[in-house]
Amino acid sequence: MHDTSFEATPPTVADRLAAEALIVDVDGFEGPLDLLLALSRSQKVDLRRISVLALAEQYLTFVDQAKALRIELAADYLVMAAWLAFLKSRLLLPPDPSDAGPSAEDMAAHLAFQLERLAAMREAAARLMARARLGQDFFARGAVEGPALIRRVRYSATLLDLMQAYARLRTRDEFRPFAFDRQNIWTMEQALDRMRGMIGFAGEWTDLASFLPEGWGGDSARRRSATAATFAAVLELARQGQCELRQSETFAPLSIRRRQ
Amino acid sequence: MTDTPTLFAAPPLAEQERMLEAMLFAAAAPVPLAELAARMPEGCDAPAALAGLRRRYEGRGVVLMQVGAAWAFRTAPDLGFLLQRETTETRKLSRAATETLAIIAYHQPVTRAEIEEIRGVAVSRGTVEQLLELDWVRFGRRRMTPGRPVTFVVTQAFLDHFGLESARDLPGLKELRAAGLLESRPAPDAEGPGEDEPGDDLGQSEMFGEDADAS
Amino acid sequence: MTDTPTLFAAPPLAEQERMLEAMLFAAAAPVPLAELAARMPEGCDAPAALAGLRRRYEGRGVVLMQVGAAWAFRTAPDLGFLLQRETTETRKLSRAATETLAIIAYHQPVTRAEIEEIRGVAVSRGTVEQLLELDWVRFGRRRMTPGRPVTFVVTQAFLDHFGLESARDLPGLKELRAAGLLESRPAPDAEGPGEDEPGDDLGQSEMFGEDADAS
Repeated sequence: MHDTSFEATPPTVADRLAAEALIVDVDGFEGPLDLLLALSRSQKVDLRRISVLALAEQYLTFVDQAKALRIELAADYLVMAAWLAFLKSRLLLPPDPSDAGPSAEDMAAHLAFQLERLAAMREAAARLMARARLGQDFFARGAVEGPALIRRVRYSATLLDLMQAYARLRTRDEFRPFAFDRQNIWTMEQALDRMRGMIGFAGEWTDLASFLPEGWGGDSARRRSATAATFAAVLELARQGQCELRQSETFAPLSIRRRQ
Repeated sequence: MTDTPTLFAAPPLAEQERMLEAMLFAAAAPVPLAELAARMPEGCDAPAALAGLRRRYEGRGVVLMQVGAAWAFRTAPDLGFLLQRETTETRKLSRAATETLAIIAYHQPVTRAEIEEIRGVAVSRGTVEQLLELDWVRFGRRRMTPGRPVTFVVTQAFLDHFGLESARDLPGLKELRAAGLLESRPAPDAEGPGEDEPGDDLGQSEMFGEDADAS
Repeated sequence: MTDTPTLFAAPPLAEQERMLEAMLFAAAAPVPLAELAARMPEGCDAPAALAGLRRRYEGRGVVLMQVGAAWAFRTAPDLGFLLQRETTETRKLSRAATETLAIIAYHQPVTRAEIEEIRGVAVSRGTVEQLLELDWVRFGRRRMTPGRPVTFVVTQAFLDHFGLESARDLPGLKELRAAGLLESRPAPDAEGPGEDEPGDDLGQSEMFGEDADAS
């Protein structure tokens, strides 16, 4: 233990222990105000009648002891110490009539108010937490039954939306970068795809022309392309053994049927 | 009440009812009678208290019900309407649905393959289903071509919703352009069926005449 | 009952109580009075029916409680011992959190700077976050002072959790106000231990005037 050389009467062992207990516990305090509140409890009086002068002395002693024990105190503890030292000197000196600032009594009263308010809030917090609480002492309905939310969605579309959508579709090609347009060409791949799906239905001899894709039977260029592609596709299917092909004479209609 | 001597007197029946009331209220699921009895102080008569509690709630907005060997509070069946909340949300029709609907309106009767050809992308199942559900389109007659594909046509509800007397009232491309809805010049080959009038005989006029057998 | 003629006569008050009973029983969270009224048929007098229902449940195992502008059934606090199994273990709040909560409740609307002045230490970020997360406090209106700091107020969930009808029912509120301990008293000296707060009088008293929007 450090044998400190205090000018005052040497403290009793009990006092020393109490002081050390406070200091060792300094981490447990939430700032200087909390510490002051703890110190003020030792005056064992109503907080409203507390002696701020005595409290300031206690606090300064505490800080001195902490220094002696080489305990690092946070800056705000030292700021408070400086302010309390100032307050203490003001309280001890006779008031200076030329001083325009707040009186020492006002400052002391405010500190007492702060301590009282903090103590009151502590007590209020304790009373609040001691109340009967939902989920611990009283309970909500366990089986929630509703309200069942019936959500109805109304889709809205106006005639304008519809027309704009159509216009967008019909004019889409106008905005494409230029490319060789092969829109009247039915490719053999397309025809083969289509025939694969349909050949199963051709149990009887069926005219090849009826297998042309929809919309390709009218315009002659389109019909020609579709016929050629479909014919090529049928040849491919015949080669694979999936269908039979027959033509009664040259230029007669071609008929096909599924291979039994 | 039981005859066995207990350390404390059993609470009065009214108090036992209060206990049951709280336990059944707070429980998430029906509570078995055995469990209710086990949780109550010694000497309680859970069945008697339950019977009393049940009588107390007779005709109220909440009733005490037996569910198998367990008990639960349930809201009175006649008040179910109060527990429903309807919300109506207005949502804009998706672009895919709007386009599909427009194509059906302008080209009806039209097959799925034709819609896909015009849109340039596959038509998702959900899109058509949504339009069917909205009762804006319905199935038309099957096309008499191989595969006999179904066609789609618009409904009377569609006409009502969009304030049209018939699908022929839909403005054509020329009118759309005149109205400033189209800013581009006409494409050389954009003469779709919607442009002037439906080209083929399976056009809209026929379709409206045969509403009755079409669905 | 209202005087305005309605298409159908309003249900009798006993029936209205049944309706409230069902709606409040079915919900876990407090139901706002406005919503109760909206869900009841036209011509009903929800406040009167609520008052009747509350009387009916007085002293029962389940009681009707007012929580701000909303209502809820809750088990009677004295029966908690029967319901321990339903207890949801809540994390113990730190001293800093409970004090901060109490300061917000008793001083609301209150700024962070004011909380710090009262506690004498900085409010850690986590403390406020924890209270926000519990939905016990929320942001109130900004203070119309330089910097326009946000304020904190307590929520309906706070009232519900602590079984309070309104923030006015906080224990000891009257005494604290009478003792002047809820005033925001500026320090007499700018260099005092507390920060010099803009000493406006937007204390709890103002908050009472605007209860309506406080949830």
